[in-house]
Amino acid sequence: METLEIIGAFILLSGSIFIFLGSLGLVRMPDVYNRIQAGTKASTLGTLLSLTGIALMTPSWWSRLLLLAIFIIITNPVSSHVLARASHKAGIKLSKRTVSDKYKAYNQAKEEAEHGNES
Amino acid sequence: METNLNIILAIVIGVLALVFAIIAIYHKKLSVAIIASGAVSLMASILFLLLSAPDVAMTEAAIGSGLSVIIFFYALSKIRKQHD
Amino acid sequence: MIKKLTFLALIAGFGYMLWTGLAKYNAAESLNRISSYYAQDGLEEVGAANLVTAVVVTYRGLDTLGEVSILFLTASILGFFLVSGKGPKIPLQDSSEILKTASKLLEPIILLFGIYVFINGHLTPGGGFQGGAILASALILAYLANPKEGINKSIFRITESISGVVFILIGILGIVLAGGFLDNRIIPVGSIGDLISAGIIPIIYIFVGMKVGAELTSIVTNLKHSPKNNVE
Amino acid sequence: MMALEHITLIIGSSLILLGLWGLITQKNLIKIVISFTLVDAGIHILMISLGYLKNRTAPIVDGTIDNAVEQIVDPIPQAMVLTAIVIGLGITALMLSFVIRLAKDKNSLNVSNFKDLKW
Repeated sequence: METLEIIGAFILLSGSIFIFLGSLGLVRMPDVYNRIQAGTKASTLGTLLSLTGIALMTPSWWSRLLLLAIFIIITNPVSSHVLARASHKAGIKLSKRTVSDKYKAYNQAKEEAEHGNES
Repeated sequence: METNLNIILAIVIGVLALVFAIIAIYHKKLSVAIIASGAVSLMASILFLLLSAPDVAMTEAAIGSGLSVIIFFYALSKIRKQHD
Repeated sequence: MIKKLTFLALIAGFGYMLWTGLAKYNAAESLNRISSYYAQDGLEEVGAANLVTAVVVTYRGLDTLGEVSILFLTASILGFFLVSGKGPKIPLQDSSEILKTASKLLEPIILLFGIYVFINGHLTPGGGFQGGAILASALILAYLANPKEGINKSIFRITESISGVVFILIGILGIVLAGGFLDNRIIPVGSIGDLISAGIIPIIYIFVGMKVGAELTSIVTNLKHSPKNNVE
Repeated sequence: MMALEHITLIIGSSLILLGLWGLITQKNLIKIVISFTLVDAGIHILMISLGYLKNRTAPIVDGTIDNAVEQIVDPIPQAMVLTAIVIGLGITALMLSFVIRLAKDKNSLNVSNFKDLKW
């Protein structure tokens, strides 16, 4: 019992470190897309680690925590995808150090293909 | 359940709520102001949880910071479409 | 500048009034008479483990009725105000494949959670209003994932009217069979803590949840700028 | 040492004052509606903290509570705030619909431009 609690506390601590790094990335990153990536990736891992830690500390809660984890795994990537897509469609510029923009190239190729079909 | 930790948490959350309220009033971009007002509601729901009112906290989190932000954004997009 | 100073003086005066009211505030040591009645005898009378639910649905049931009718009025005024004008036609963009698939996966879960929240309203935190808000958010997600399909508004109208009528009918049934309007002892009050207990409260909360969900969804769908739904 | 309810009373009343300040000084109609929601949140916090009693649990009676009168906080303000939140959403939506109509008629969001009743 004691060792489980200690292990759980350490996992909880590492999860909170990841969440802190994610929020640091929100401040430090140059443009919207990098910020979305930092905020989503780090905070998903951090949240999952904290849920695992809580499950080790109080084992009777594991079923609810599992439901929470599944919900976070589904919703977090989808919401960040929607955010990134919407901001790209709204025309928010990428930072100057970006080297490639595949979504723009994909959209252009799609448009050209449609025009080719019409003519 | 009242411990020193709860009081410190209440102070931090309350100061955050006031900062978000100032942002909501004074920020020039309307979208940022709307999101800040949603954040005020979220902080208020945490305060309700500390004050042992879980029912109210659920309602505030679902309605104050969820649906009302959606309503604000719909209204904003409608107004912007009219202006163009 | 003088204007701002006047405003500042006004706000400061109001703040001083608040301060004089609250500076010497001391929390009471025990509950007042009404609350202690609710906490002591209310448990046996109503049989709901969640006392907030007991107050909202039974002791202050008339307030809830008024609140639900205010929401209904708001929804209808919104529809009256916004649908009449012809908005400019905006081409709607299709949402991405990922969002569509994920929304198909998520909608049943969110709907189920909303239903859980308002069926268990007399046992755990939650109830008709929270559950209705969760249902509304699931329906809005469905709209956001498929913006071109639009939402059939008549379903919400019918759900809303039927739930409202059933709510009032249950209240009148309380006058006939039990002590008064919205009395919950129409069916026997079970033991505290069971799912089927607290008399009629779970049934009332189911209808309140459906009504609130339909109303909130119709408020939001009236505010959106879809030209297709304005025709209907 | 201050008690929890004093802190939340201060926070709630300062939210009310901030919201009133915004209501008076801001010119943008949507900003005025936002200030109104701030006042709303402040009033909710104020009411809940008036019903709070020290060292007591939420008003939900399960097996662990034997003498409810001695152990729960006041349920009546919570029920009142529960209704107030939902009505607040309805009123916000109503005000936003008025704002939309006003913006349609005058093509502006500035309060100073609406002087039909000014003489």
